[in-house]
Amino acid sequence: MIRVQQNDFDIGAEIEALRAGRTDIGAIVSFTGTVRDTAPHGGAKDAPITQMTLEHYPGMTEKELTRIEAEANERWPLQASLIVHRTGALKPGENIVLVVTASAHRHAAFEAAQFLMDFLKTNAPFWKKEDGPEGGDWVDARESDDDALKRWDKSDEAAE
Amino acid sequence: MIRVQQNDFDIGAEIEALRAGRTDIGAIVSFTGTVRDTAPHGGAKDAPITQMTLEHYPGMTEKELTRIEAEANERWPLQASLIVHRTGALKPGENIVLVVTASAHRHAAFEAAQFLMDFLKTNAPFWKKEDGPEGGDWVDARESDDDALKRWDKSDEAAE
Amino acid sequence: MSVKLLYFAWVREKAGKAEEVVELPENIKTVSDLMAWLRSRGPEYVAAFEQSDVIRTAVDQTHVAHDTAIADAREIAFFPPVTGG
Amino acid sequence: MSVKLLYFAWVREKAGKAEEVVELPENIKTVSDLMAWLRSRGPEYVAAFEQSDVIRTAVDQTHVAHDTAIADAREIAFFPPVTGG
Repeated sequence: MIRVQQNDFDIGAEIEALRAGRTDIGAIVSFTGTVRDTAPHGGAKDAPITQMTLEHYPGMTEKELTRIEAEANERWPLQASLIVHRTGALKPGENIVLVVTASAHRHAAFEAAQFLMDFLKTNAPFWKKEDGPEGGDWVDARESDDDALKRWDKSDEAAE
Repeated sequence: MIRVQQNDFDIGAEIEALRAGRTDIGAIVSFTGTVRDTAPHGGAKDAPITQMTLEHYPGMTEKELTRIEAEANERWPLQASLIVHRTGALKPGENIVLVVTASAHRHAAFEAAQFLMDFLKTNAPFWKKEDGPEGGDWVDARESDDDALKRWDKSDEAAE
Repeated sequence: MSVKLLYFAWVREKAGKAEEVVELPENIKTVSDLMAWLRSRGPEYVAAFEQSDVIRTAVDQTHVAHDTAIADAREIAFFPPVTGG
Repeated sequence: MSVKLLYFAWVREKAGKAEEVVELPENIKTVSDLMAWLRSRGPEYVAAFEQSDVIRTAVDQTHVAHDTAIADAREIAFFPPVTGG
């Protein structure tokens, strides 16, 4: 399941909804991305941020998240999965994104959650703008995020 | 922080307690292990289970969990971490273990959570007995859990 | 051909608009052609599409490379590398 | 030397007790010696320590190998490979 929303999400409630009444799940992994109060602005310096604004491409966002989630479910035996991403203005400490995966086994749940985050970071059409005392800056994409994708190349995939 | 308890835990409340008032966290990973309604009993056959009983070694358990948590905090820059493990009789669908890690960056949070689970599985003195229609069986340790440890050998450790 | 163009993040800010509908000349075959044509339309487009190699494109909500043909496209979006999550 | 022995999981079930305090003979130097001596104490210990290579040991709450010296140990625990998590 995927959702794009302005409102906050409740991590505990989302996990409970996913697992409710099920006894075939052995492992549940959640990843929550949150707004930090400082950010590296295209270099070594850490700048304080007072607010982050998340812009996205309505329509394509949902399409990409659905595609990424389907791909994860094809690669790992998941009993359930969830992606929730917020948009709009967010303060430091607030939630940005939630990914939850449930599987019979822990390695599948962990790997699928990491895969979802790596693909979301590089494919889902969201853009962050950070506002600080000296104005706003669009966040630069990070090479490390592109690098993180490489481990999911089909040829490298470890047997589960 | 580590805790061994008979009572259930509330995943959402545990995560909230860990992050409350903090704006330096960028990534929170949680792993929840739950009781499945079937279990492979030393082979290919899946047997139905009606209850699981967790025995442990009071004193040593806390010592091992503390040691494992300290090791994770030494290896990754974590802002917070938590291990909660239940003991006693548990029904299918119930929680067994919770691991939470918080870091500025997602790779550290993901890796530390996996490390905690891999070490807990092979070092913390807990033993599971599964009760089914045909009686009780102590769960056999799995070679795959020993194998999972190997990727954390210091020499193989990937740069963060 | 009439096509809807969408701009996001700093591409939007530099272009000074979030979307527009344009009539594409016949000779515009690929995403690269389209960016070159847009740059010819005014200084705001020059600013927006100056770093064209950095700009990402989606045709009908699917990521595409710059040499992709845009025949039959209904919606073409230009944006910086994504930074969600 | 007086030492507290603890048994867990199927080792406990087979030994028929969770713990006991024993006086160790002088010639018991290692964990292996101790397991051999326990097997000499009765059929329940034979059953518990039959698969001695599978049994794990902790001396004073720290995992140890079977060839570890147990001098000065106050608490020695025997158990199957752990299966928590």
